[in-house]
Amino acid sequence: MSAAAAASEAIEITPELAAEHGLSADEYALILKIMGREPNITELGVFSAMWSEHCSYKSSKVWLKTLPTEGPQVICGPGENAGVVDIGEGLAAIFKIESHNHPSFIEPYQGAATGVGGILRDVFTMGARPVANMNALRFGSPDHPKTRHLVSGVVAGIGGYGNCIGVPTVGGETEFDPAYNGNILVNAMTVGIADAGRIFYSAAGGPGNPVIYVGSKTGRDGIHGATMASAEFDQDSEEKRPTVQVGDPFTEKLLLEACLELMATDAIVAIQDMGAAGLTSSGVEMASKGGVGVELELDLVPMREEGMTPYELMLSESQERMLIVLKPGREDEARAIFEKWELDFAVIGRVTDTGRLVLKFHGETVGDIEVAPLVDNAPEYDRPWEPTPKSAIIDTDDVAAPNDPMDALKRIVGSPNMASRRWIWEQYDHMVMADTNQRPGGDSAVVRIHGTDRALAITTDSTPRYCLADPEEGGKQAVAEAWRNLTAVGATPLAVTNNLNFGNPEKPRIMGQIAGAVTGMGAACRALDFPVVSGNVSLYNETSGEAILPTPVIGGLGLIDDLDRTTAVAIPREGLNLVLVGKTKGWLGSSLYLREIESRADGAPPPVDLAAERRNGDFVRGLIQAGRVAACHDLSDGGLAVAAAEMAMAGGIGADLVDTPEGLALHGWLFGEDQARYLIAAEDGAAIVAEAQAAGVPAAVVGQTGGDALTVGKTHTISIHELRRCHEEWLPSFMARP
Amino acid sequence: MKAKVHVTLKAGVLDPQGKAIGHALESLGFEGVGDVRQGKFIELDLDETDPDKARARIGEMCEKLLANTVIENYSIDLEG
Amino acid sequence: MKAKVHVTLKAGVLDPQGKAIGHALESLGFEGVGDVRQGKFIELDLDETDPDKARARIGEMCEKLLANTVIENYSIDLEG
Amino acid sequence: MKTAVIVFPGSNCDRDAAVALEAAFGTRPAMVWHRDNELPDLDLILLPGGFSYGDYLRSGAMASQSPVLRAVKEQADKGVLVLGICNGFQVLTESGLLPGVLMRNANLKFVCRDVDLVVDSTASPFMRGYATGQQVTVPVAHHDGNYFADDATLNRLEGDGRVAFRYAAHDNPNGSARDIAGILNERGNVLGMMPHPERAVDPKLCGIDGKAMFTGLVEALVPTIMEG
Ligand SMILES: Nc1ncnc2c1ncn2[C@@H]1O[C@H](COP(=O)(O)OP(=O)(O)O)[C@@H](O)[C@H]1O
Ligand SMILES: [Mg+2]
Repeated sequence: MSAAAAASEAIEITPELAAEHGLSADEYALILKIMGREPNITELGVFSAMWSEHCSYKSSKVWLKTLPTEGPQVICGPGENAGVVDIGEGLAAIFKIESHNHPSFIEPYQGAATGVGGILRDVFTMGARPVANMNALRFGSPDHPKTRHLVSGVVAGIGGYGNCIGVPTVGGETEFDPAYNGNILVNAMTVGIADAGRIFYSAAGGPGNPVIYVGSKTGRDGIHGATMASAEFDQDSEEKRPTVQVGDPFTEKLLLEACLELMATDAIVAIQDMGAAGLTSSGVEMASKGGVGVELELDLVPMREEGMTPYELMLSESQERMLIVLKPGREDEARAIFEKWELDFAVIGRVTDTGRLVLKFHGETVGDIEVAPLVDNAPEYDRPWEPTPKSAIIDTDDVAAPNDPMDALKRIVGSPNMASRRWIWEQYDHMVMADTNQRPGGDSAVVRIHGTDRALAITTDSTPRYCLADPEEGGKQAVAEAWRNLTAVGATPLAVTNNLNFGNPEKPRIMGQIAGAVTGMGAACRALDFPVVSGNVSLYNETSGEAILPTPVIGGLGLIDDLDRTTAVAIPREGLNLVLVGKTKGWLGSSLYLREIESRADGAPPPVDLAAERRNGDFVRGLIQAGRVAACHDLSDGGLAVAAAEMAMAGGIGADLVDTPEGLALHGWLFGEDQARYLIAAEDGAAIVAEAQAAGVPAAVVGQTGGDALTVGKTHTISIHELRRCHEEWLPSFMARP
Repeated sequence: MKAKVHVTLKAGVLDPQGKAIGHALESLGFEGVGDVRQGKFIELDLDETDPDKARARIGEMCEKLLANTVIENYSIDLEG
Repeated sequence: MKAKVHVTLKAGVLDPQGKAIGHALESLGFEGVGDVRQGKFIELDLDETDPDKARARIGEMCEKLLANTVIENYSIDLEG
Repeated sequence: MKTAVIVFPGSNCDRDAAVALEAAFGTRPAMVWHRDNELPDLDLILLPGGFSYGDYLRSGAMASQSPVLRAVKEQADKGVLVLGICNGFQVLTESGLLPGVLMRNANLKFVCRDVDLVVDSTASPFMRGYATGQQVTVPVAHHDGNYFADDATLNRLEGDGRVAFRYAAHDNPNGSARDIAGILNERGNVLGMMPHPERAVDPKLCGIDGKAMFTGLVEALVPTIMEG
């Protein structure tokens, strides 16, 4: 027996060691029962990884099951590396969102970079060429001493990876709130396009088939949770090993091209990227999905460091690696492709019919686990939860009206959460691949389907302050806003991916947020025919007992059938009617106005009327697709005034808005955040209003485009120049501070 | 006083740059090249004339800015 | 044989990185920092055991790849 | 009309370049892998943008040492047109086909945005579609686009009319010396530029101000072929 194997055998397995691996006493007892003996350290590592919250979804699974996942457009829903939807003409879009929150807090550049690398692999492992990246970011207060460093590192890391691999980063969102001071959120999303008839799945099959390892070599990257245990392995460990993984986008680019080249042949039976828990989760999942066994010879794994143990090899999270099951006899063909791309290639095992994961090391068996119970008996908890108490509804009349509404507008568009994100997106190559039709800054990114006149629309959305006040309405709102953003560019919404970012699920209060948000999301997805096809869950985002805001991020995907029939937010010319679609009550609870102008963060968030969302959205989309809309923007943070200001700033053409309608307060009219609303610029405003009425959709002409200022009721006015100055100034000057 | 700072990746941390340089040297026909690691080399002019103080000051600069201590080590040489 | 290569910018060549580091140090409150220059530090493992041959070989690597001799100088240290 | 796009490991604007060439010339360019050490007879070679070899060590450095670059140099010496865009420009300076170097952007950040360019010299086949002094808008996307050369070289470039494009005053995105965005070799058959004309050939994307470069090249090359 080799020294390393002997060393790993020699480690005594105790309940404490199991606890250090994050396994509860009950979970360890279950492991003993499944194994029928004490596991060795490698086996314990495999169980601990597979049963971690990250891999097993043990706290969220019961809730995730309630989400709608089907529809005629869905080719593959949750359960694979990414979701797959039909986009017509023989093509499929493959997409998913994933979090890299904790690593990005520890080392923002590499954490964010490897997050992008990971989600890209999830998409191309299914046979798609990635065509767009998105990122949803949450940082702590701008006043917190770490914030600037984290923003600059995360943005540079996302750009560093995406720019190098050559996939455009076309959008996302960024917010600041003190609740993220100790736990930032970095959620990365990738969309790819594949031939609908050539999707690759992860179920291994065909006993005897070779299992190959391709990509980068394996090092001791990211072997966390278990650092204590592994520290005992090497007496000569010179320094505490960093758990941070370093991304290598260049190698990933080669891996992407090599995988797509191999996928163009028919040599692949199954393929799976090595993400979290590396070889463990990829090997186990491929075996489990295929109902087969897998035998791996770990000493054949290409290694970057000397003396690696089976335990380390199974748990390493080295990046830029893939596991592939080939048809028999196709090894040489595959090897030639990976060698051409200067990547490592090794046959490291084979598929078996035993249903067991067998690990060998220099001929010795160092692990032997039955796959079915390892996966099927993974713990699943229906954790106790408390519903979030309802917040009081705030009456607009109880909120002081602004002295100068244009000054309030200026402060809002220049506030940390509304200021332009140009400083960020200019660091991302958002045009590479030469198909970006709508760049960052609009409602949705629009990316042409290469070689066609059709396009994908992509957005990410979440309004955590609403979710905190009312998780269920907040969950609905996140989905509705994503759907609205797709609609606003003229896209037909297809499906969503989602990233559930929450605190500690063992606290009933937090579990109540999860339950509420998922319930709301499910209701909205059902009502809007917007099924969930993939996603990710990130829990325990807490520091010293302080949880983040509940942040369910929705990544929405839509389809544009004709690029000539799409709209953007910019007002393109003078003399257009501005039509407000949707009902305005002047809802100020949990609004940005309340937060920025009144320094209050209370009140029930705006309710989401899903039937109205659907009706209003379908109406607007119909107009856009009929070519009757010159510009369109959905109303969200900051309400009508902010939407109009953004349209004016984007187009460089101003607008005159009518006076506050009868029965509304000025600040409710301008800044209320009632849902299901759009502001559109069109030639034939009166006709549109008439058609809307006939369709049961509230609509009114609320202004005209023209001039170089935004004016309300002829009395309040602000120049576009001044708006832009406030809007563009904050982020660059914040980042330039020492 | 002049100072030279070396910033290098900690052992075990992947060095994509070094790896690529190694590959490139190989394909240029240089044989027998083993591991290649790339680091940074920073030269500073300092007003400070007391070596101990200078060293402490530069150590602080490394911790704060010059090195990413999560994945990098640094070393300081003083001159003159 | 291990070798250490320093690649530095020639005098008179603009050094945006060095300049930015200098600025950043200043705004972090470090006073009395003069010129800052950033270079590269490359560590190589070589099969070669003869120091003269090793040095010649690495010189060639620098000329061909490791340094851009239009703007950079290099120096080679051999170890053990 | 024979054109080729050189593909290095890590090139990522190779497809975009091929699309622009095909749209202009009506024929598909040959895609040549970096390890090929021979090139067919060509009229135009395009070195595309991207991150050849990850831009590790120095942008363009490793690509400039690849086997195919020797062949590109031979063709350039024979007068074949060579266009290097972004990373391609970096490869051209690293390989000595163009003078100077492209250093890290002055603010150290990657920059992706539209920039206004001024056409400085039209005295080359690449620039036929443009007029001297014309202002055009073309996107940039790079981390190392800060052009540097000694004063003598800069004076020579300017004196010989070898500056093809400059960034418009106050729109220099990277700190380049004398606002230089693109330069020619002495003979005028090699152009390197940081902005991406191949991204600006479609009104639905980044405008069409890059198109004149490709249509100009077609005009420049087609008579040559007929004479030949
Ligand atoms: N919030 C969610 N909603 C729907 N599906 C989810 C969610 N979270 C995770 N999933 C699905 O669970 C599966 C496992 O996710 P994950 O472990 O992140 O995959 P991978 O290992 O490929 O990154 C995927 O199919 C993913 O889409
Ligand atoms: Mg995966």
